[in-house]
Order: sequence, then structure tokens, then C-alpha cells
Amino acid sequence: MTALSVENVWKYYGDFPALRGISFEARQGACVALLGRNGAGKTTLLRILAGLSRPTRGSVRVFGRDCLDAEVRRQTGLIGHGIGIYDELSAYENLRLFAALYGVKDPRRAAMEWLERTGLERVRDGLVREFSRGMRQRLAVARAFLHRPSLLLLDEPFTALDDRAIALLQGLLKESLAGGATVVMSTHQLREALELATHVALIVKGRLAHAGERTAEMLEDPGWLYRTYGEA
Amino acid sequence: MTALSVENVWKYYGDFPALRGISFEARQGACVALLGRNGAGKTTLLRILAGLSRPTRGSVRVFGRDCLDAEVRRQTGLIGHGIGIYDELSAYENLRLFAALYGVKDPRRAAMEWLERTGLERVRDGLVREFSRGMRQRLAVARAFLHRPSLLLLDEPFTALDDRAIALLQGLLKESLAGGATVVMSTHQLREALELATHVALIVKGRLAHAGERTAEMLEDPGWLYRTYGEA
Amino acid sequence: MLFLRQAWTVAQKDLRSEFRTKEALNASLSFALVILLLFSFAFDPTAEMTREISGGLLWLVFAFAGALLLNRSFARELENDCLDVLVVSPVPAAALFLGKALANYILLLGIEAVCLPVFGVFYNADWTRQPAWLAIVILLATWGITIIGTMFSALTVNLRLRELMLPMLVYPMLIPCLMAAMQLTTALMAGQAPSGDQLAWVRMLVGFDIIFTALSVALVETVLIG
Amino acid sequence: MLFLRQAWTVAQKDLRSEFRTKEALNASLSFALVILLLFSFAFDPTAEMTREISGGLLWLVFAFAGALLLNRSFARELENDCLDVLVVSPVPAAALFLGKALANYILLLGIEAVCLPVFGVFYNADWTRQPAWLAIVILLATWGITIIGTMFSALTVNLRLRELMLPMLVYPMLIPCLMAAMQLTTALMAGQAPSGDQLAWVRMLVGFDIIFTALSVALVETVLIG
Amino acid sequence: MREKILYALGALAALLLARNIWVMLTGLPDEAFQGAIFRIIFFHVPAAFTCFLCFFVALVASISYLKSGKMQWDSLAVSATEAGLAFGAANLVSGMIWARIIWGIWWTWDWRLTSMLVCWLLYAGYLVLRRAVEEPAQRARLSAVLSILSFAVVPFVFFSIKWFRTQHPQPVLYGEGKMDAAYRAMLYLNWVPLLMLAAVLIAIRIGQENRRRELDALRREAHSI
Ligand code: HEM
Ligand SMILES: Nc1ncnc2c1ncn2[C@@H]1O[C@H](COP(=O)(O)OP(=O)(O)OP(=O)(O)O)[C@@H](O)[C@H]1O
Ligand SMILES: Nc1ncnc2c1ncn2[C@@H]1O[C@H](COP(=O)(O)OP(=O)(O)OP(=O)(O)O)[C@@H](O)[C@H]1O
Ligand SMILES: [Mg+2]
Ligand SMILES: [Mg+2]
Repeated sequence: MTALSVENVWKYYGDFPALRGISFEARQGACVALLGRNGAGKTTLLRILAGLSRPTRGSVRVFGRDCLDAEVRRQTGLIGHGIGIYDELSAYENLRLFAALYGVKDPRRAAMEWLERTGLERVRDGLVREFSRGMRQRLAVARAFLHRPSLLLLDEPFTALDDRAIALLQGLLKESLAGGATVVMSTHQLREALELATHVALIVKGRLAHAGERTAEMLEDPGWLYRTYGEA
Repeated sequence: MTALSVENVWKYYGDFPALRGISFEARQGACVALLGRNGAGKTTLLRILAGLSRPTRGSVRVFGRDCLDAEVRRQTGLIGHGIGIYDELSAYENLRLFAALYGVKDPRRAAMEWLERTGLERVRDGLVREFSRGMRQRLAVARAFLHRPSLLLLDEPFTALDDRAIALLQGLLKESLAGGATVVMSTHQLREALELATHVALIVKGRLAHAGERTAEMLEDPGWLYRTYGEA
Repeated sequence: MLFLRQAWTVAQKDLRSEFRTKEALNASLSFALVILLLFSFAFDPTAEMTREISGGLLWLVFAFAGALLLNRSFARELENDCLDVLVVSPVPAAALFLGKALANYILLLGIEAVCLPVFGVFYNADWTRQPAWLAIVILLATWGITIIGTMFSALTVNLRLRELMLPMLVYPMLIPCLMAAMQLTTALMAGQAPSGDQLAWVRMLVGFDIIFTALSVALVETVLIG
Repeated sequence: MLFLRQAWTVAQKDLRSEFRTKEALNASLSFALVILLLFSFAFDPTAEMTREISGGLLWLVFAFAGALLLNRSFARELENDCLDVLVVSPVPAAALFLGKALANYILLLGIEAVCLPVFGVFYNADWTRQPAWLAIVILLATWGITIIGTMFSALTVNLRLRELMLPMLVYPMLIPCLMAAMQLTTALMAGQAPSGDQLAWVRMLVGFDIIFTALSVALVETVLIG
Repeated sequence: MREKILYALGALAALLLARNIWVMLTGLPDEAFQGAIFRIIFFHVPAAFTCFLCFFVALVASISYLKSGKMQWDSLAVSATEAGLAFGAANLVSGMIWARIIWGIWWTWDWRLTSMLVCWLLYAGYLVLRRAVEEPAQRARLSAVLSILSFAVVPFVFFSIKWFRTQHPQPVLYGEGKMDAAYRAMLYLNWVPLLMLAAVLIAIRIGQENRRRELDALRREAHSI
């Protein structure tokens, strides 16, 4: 089943086309690594998929619906550059808030459960302001996963994370993928990304230069992809 | 000759000791990779070395002088999290400004030279605002190198860079090292860092857990360091 | 129903984080007091004329303090990119907007409730003569300030010059609303219940509130989703 | 010499990037116009009394517009972490501070130069009667506003509540300076050259400027290097 | 081709204007109370109406932009707003000169005068906002919203005139004021060249805007190595 279909998406910033006719599909359970050099258009594409920005032309369908649809939003989880967590609220209050916003059945229980899963139950009433960067990132992960999204959009999720935080995130991603969720993530850290990815999409100057399954040789030599399709 | 000596440095944020008695030395021409988990204190230490923040206790000597000394500052180059470049000025104006601030002999020539070296001479009069991320990073590199510093402090310099930008930076670093400069850089991207590093310093919760030469086995298995000293 | 519940959740969050730190509250309250003080230097307030301009002064203070408070409304979501997360959540933009407006309304009313007696003491003005009407005017005009301020807070949230842009754009927009409030308040402080012309001002306030609430709710999605 | 050259380099940079976009200039200029307008609603300015309070009004406008402009002074360095880079450069903190203050001074004087005639026209005030003295008062008081505003801009640059804190701290601090300027300007607009009491105000302005310039230059390093 | 039409239109406007001024100076008698200066009305009033018309065009263009997302509409919106501001300034300045001569002061806080100033400042804010947004699509979107909100304020500003006693003459064209037929004809006649002028201005500015956008895109293209 196709979870995500992007059809001929163009995005102009003024008259400059940041995305030029991107089309691809991702079936349910796929993990797509979105690669490309600085300024290729990865963030732009992810923001469109998340419904944070509208394509100038073309359409994005998620689970067969428009990506601005409330039902689709309820099933989408996002980790962007920022952590998306309120500094003045406690860890528990943050999660309860997002559980309520996402219409999760029992917000309190869901919040407690995810505090436990990310190892934060000891500091549930501590204000986020006082958390270290690693703890914040854990909380961000909990926030993105707590409504059990079936589509996960991650923009450079491994940036500035240490080994343990990376392991936590990878574990959760694997679990979600096993549960049938679809993942799209952009990254420059090819190694970490390619380990998880089932598919690869390479963007060069706003065009899709290559899309397909992740092959074994990519894992061995992460630079191969750029060398082969990079200068298209 | 020791270029940098850190002696029993403590830094408190309020009552929380972010650095607890760090001491190490780096001889001239060394490249120290500053490693540690999120919140270990890498950024805090680098800011103290750069003279952006004062240690609560302890002292830092650079080339035998205090690190707040104007002469030391003239010889220090910094790449922090931000690029440290003005958006409303053109690439050339930016470099000329910093050349003037650092008392470089002929600011115009130095600016032009570094625009060429970083491949930006085509866009010398473009406002930085309109630059893509990769181009900005190049300019930041030019800014940090243009006064030929003999001490380079880099905080996660490889974050969010693509392969080409990383290659450019590594090239410049190698050249500086060959010219006798000393480099201290913090990073989570162990592979890129360890390739260049001659020495390694691991910080765990504000304490120096390990400091020494980079050995061949670290290169082969970047996780080894954390596993061996990480839980100290 | 769901819409209202979502708006209320957002308002609750804003209120809770504001009451936790009280930063914006304290700051705009003290700002209001400072302006009251500044005005009293600029214009000798013992004179008889103060009474004539008391409505004007009061609403100037409310407008300045309000702009300061409202400026933060969407800006507080910028930290940690919370705004993105709210926008992608299933909460419609209109509910988000109304929730924030509601929280601001409550905060602003609170500030006004403190400033009013202080003003009365400093400037020797008697504001208790027409309490019911005064309350109505304050409620109406404050909603006008809130809705315009919140809308512009959303509009300027991503601009570099936010702090400068917001007051520059907001005050001219607010002029009809402030005018009406000033006229009515001056009359009410003199003890006159509104009638004739004055009632037209009240009607104008109501119209202003309705039109801008409707426009903002309709346009806020365009503003938030690029 | 080197010190002055460095300060001037910093000032030049600030002026150049401001004139490139003119954003802050335009915005604070139109903000000043908007406040002039707002005041005219609050105080019926056709009355004779306007002349009595014209000095007060004028300096309120300058103070409000100035606070907005000065707020940006160090804040503009936050983008891209430019402040860090400036602080680690071999330029001493005092030169950095004076350079920025100088740029602000020039900008603020420019805004005042535009506002003054506009004020004269709109409020029907004749400001040309004592041009030399008026220029002196404006130069002195504006330097006071600039130095305090720039210092607090440096002080609050890293606070989350910058927009809120700055006006709240700056205005009370400025009260002596503004008081003097208001008194003097009102008298000058009435055509009286300062004498006796008035001269004491001038002396106070000079003292204010000297003391706060000295204090700021001495303290700014502590403020910028944490 | 387009240029030629513009030049022709501009020349025609200039001719008409010259002819009107000639007639004004030679053909029309002085007004009874105000004397020669009364002729300023032939510019003062049409300038005001042209200004409002421009703002209305800007409103329509803004709504169309939000509907269609075509940058051309954005160009039209800015151009119309700028032309409107120019004519608004003409109205203000001519009014001020007039006031200086008739009332002896440049300005009074009469609501009619003030309301015009408020409008002018509102739309001046529009231009300031545009300068502060870098990204063109975002700029177009935000300023379109601002334009709509601004236009919604204008009726409040103008309807409240009814509740004030103003020093400014009552509307003659649609209100209680009265005016001689010859004057009235001249007023309309002078409106025509001003409208043509506005059209020319707007067309020129649209051309500039379009060219600037193209340049922008080319530069970005060149910059993305
Ligand atoms: C700066 C000062 C002034 C401003 C801003 C101003 C503004 C305006 C505006 C906006 C209109 C057209 C809008 C409408 O009719 O509702 C108008 C019309 C008019 N103005 Fe002025 N005005 C000013 C000064 C004066 C003065 C001093 C006089 C003459 C004593 C004057 C005489 C008129 C007349 C006769 C009309 C035509 C009214 C009509 O037919 O609608 N104006 N003015
Ligand atoms: N808000 C914006 N305004 C104008 N141009 C933009 C904007 N955002 C992105 N762009 C341009 O669009 C292109 C794609 O940017 P995008 O941020 O999507 O790249 P990216 O692939 O995420 O790069 P990076 O790896 O550096 O994050 C770039 O050329 C950039 O200059
Ligand atoms: N300004 C501050 N105020 C209070 N605590 C701080 C501040 N900056 C850092 N800390 C605390 O000091 C510790 C060290 O922070 P630092 O930023 O140096 O870590 P780091 O090693 O750079 O981590 P990362 O890899 O996440 O960048 C952390 O526990 C952090 O919470
Ligand atoms: Mg990106
Ligand atoms: Mg760090």
C-alpha cells in the first residue's frame, strides 16, 4: 500500500524554484533516506510533506488524503531542527499537552508511559528549561512518538546527538517501522541513515536525481551515491 | 612548545559545576579532538578557551599569556555554532571588516584572497542573506582563517555540512596544522574528527576522563573510546 | 465543541507557562507603571486638564503595555521551534489563534485591573462613577486590542525586526478602537452615561471587534502555513 | 588611536548594514509618526496647552522611538552568533561599545531631525526660535538616551525577554535626562534662552552624559564576557 | 509595444493636465471667499479619490494573490499601494498648503485631516513590512494579509467622520456641501488625467517589480553552487 505519494511538486521561493517537479512514492513500512547536498531542497520537501508549507504546484497525498487534512496530521510525527518542547512547562506537562492536542485517549497515561520509555520518569516534574541537551532530545523524541504516528518526518534527526541518544532514536524508529509506520528522514550522516533506510532518494538542486531501494554497496561506500548521481 | 595549557578549570552555572577541574596541555601543531556526550561540557570549555567566558576557578594560558590578552585574541580563530557573518553585508565587505578588526595589513587584498581560496570570488558582491547554507559555511571558514590564526577553536564544525564543504574545511585545517597552528575541535562525528586529530580529550560530566595521543585503534573503531572511558 | 476544547487547551498552556514565570506579566505591568510616571513628568497632572484627558492617557498606557505583552504571544513559540509543532498538530490554525487570543485577553485584562486603580490614585481620577459601562467599554476595547495584537504577532513572528514592526503596524490599525475607548472613558470618568453620539462609539467598538475577529480567524491559516 | 579606529570600524559596519536595508530606520521613523498621532488623540492638541507640553511630548516620542531602535543594537549581533565573533576579536569591549553607541547616536539624531519639523507642523510649535540652544539640548540628551539604551541593550542581549526588559529598565534610568530635556525644550520653544534654573538643567545633562559614559565604558567588558 | 502605449498614455495625461491648468487659470473665476487659491481643489479632491481607488485595487490584487498564488498579483498590489501613497501625499500636501493660506496653520487635528493621515500611515506600514521580509513568496503572502486588514480599517476611519464636527469642508460631491456646476465639471475633468497618471505609474512599477523578481531568481540560481 502506498503511504505517501508526491506528484510533480514544485516550490518557488519568489521566482527561484527550490523544488522542481519532485515525484516519488513510499509504500507503507518503508524508511526513505532523503539525501542531498546543502541547499538541495530536503528541508523544503519535508516541510511540504508535514503540511508546514504549501507546494506551488503539484500535490502530496498521505494515506490517500490531502496532507493538510486533520486526520492526516493526527497520524504524522515530526522532528525538525528545533525540539518543539516548551521550556517553561515540566516534562510531564509537555507530553500531556501534546497528547491532548493530538486527541490521544488518556493523555495522562500516555504521557507517563512515554516518560518511562525514554527514561525520563525520574524528572517528570522538572522544568524543561533545566534539562541538558540530551534529556531535551529524549523528550522531543517522546513528543514525536507519543501519538503513535504512522508517518514520521525527521529533518537531520541525528545532528548533534551523542551515541546513546542516537541508539535510543534508532531503536524507536526500528520499532515503529516494524509496526508498519512509514519514515522519511533527511540527513548528512549517511552511515547512520543508510543503516535504517530501505529506500533512498537523492535530491540534486531541487530535482530527484535518484530514487530506489537501498543496495548493499551503498552501505559499504556511502559516497558512492553522490559520485554516481550527484552531478546530474 | 606548549601552545595551550589549561589548569584545573572549573566552571559553575549557578550551583551546577559544568566543568570540574579540567587540566590539559596541547603542544604547538597538535590537533585535539574534544569528545564527550551531550552536556559533557565541550562547548563550555571551548568558550573559556576563546575568552568568551571566564572560568570560575583555574587558569588558561595561550602561548604563555592570559587568554583575554589582545595579542592572543589576534592569533585565535573561532568557528562556533553560528557562522558569525553579517547577513546584510556582502561577502567581500564581511571579510574586509574582519580583516580590519584583526589588524590584517592589507584588508582588501586579504579579503579577495580568501574569497578566491573558498571559491566565492564569483559572488563577492552578493549579500550573505541570499547565500545558501553551504556558501555561508565557506564564508565562515574564510572569516576564521583570514588572519592566519595560530590557534583554531572549532565547535562541531562538521555539523550539517555536505561532503564537499567538509573536504574544504579538512583541507584548510591540514594546511594550518602543517603551518604550525594548534587546533582544538569538539564534535560528535568521530570519524571525520579522528582522521585529523593527533590527540584526543574525552570529557565525561565535566571531568577529563582521558587525554592522550590518538591511536590507530580509535580510527578503526570510533566507539571504543566511549566504551572504555565513557562511564567513568 | 472539539474546536473550542482545542482552543482552550492552547489558552491553558499559554496561561500556565505565563503564570509559571510571570515574566511577561511583570514586565508589562511595570512598563505600564513606568509610562504612567513618564506621562506625569511630561504633563503636569495636577492641572484641571488632566481630568479632560484621563481617558486618553489611560488607553495610551493600555495600548503600550498591551503591545509589549502581545508581541510575545507568538514569539514565545519560536524558541525550540514550537510553532512548527503546533501548526502540524491536528489543531486548526483558527483554534490555535483563538486560544492564544483568549490567553492574551485574560492577561491583558489582569494588567488593566491593576493599572486602573493606580491610575486613579496618581492622576486623581474617579473611575468608579459608571462601573458597569466602564466595564463594558474596557471589555470591548481590550478585545479589539487583543485580536489585532495577536494577529499581528502571528504576522510578524518570523521577521527579524519583530519588536519594531509590531507596534508600528498595530497602532494605526487600532486607532478607531482606541479613539472610541478614549472618548467613552473620558465621558464615563466625568460621570456621564453614554447616549446619542456616545452610543454610536459603542456600536463602532462592537463592529470593530466582530469584523476583525472574523477577518483574523479567516486569514490566520494563510499567515501560519507558508 | 587604534582604539578610536576600531570603534569607528564597528560604527561604520553598523551604519552600513543599517543603510543597506533601512529597516530599523523606516520602522522607527514611522513608529515615531504613529505615536505623534496617538498623542494627538489622547490630548486634544488644538488647545493652548499643547504649547506648554510640547517639550514633554517631543521627548516622549524620541524616547519611545529611541528605545525601539537601541533595542536592536546588540540584538542584531545575535543572528549568526556575530556577537561571539566580535567579542573574541582583538577589539576591546569598550571600543565595541563606543562604536555601537556612535552608530546609534547618528541614527537617532537622523530620526530626530526628521521628527522635529514634522512635530512642528503637526503640533503647530515653533522650534526655530533658539536653534543653537535647542541643538545643544538635543545633542546632549540624545547622547544620554543612546548611552543608556546601548548599555542596556548589551546587558539584556542574551535574555529571552529582551523586548520586555529593555524598555522597562531604560525608561526609569532615563528619567533625569528626559526631565531635563523636557523642561529645557518647552522653554526653548517658548523662545526663552536658558538662564538661572534652566542652566542647572543643562549642567545636569552634561553630568548625566559624562557619568554614564564613563560607567558604561568601564562596565561593558564585564557585561559582555560572562 | 507596451512601452509605447505607456508613453502615449503619459503624454496624453500631460496634455490634458496642461489644458486643464490653462482653463483653470484663465477660464474660471476666483471663488468668492477664498480667492485664487481655491483652484487647489482641482488637484486636492481628485488626488484623494485616486488614492482610495488605488488602495481598492491593491485590496483586489491582494485577495487575488491569496486565491491564485500568482506573483503578478503581488506586483500589482505593491504598485497600486505605492501609487496610492503618492496620490495620498499629494492630497495631504495640497491640503496643507491650502490650510496654511486659508486657516493660517499647516495642520490641525481635525478628524478629516487626521483620518487621511491615518490611512496614509497604515499603507506606509505596508511598505515597511515588505522591506522586512526577505523571502518573496512569504513577503507576498504577509503583505496581502496586511493589505486586507488595512482596507478593513479604512471604513471605520472614514465613517467616524460623521460623529465629529470638522473644520474641513463637508463633502460636496456626495454630502451636504454645494458647488458650482462649472467647478464641478472641472473637478471631474481634472480627475481623468490624474487617473491616467496613476495607471501609467502602476504599469511602470509592475514592470520594475517583474524584472526585479526575475533578477532575483537568476541571482539565486547563480548563487547555489
Ligand atoms: C492637510 C489638510 C487636508 C487634508 C488631509 C484633506 C483631506 C481631504 C480628503 C481626504 C478629501 C476627500 C475625501 C472626502 O471627500 O471625503 C478632501 C476633500 C476636500 N477638501 Fe480637503 N483636506 C485638507 C485640507 C483642506 C483645506 C484647508 C480645505 C479648504 C479650506 C479643503 C477642502 C476640501 C474640499 C472642498 C474637499 C471636497 C470635499 C468633497 O467634495 O468630497 N481641504 N480633503
Ligand atoms: N525561506 C527561504 N527563502 C528563500 N529561499 C529559501 C528559503 N528556504 C530555503 N531556500 C532556498 O531553497 C533551497 C533549498 O533549501 P533547503 O533548506 O530545503 O535545503 P536543504 O536541502 O535542507 O539544505 P541543508 O542540507 O543545508 O539543510 C536553497 O537554495 C535555499 O537557498
Ligand atoms: N548558559 C547555561 N546556563 C546553565 N547551564 C548551562 C548553560 N550552558 C550549558 N549549561 C549546562 O552545562 C553543561 C555543559 O553544557 P555544554 O553546552 O558545554 O555541553 P556540550 O558538551 O557542548 O554538549 P553538546 O554535545 O550537547 O553540545 C550542560 O549540563 C548544560 O546543561
Ligand atoms: Mg535542511
Ligand atoms: Mg555543544
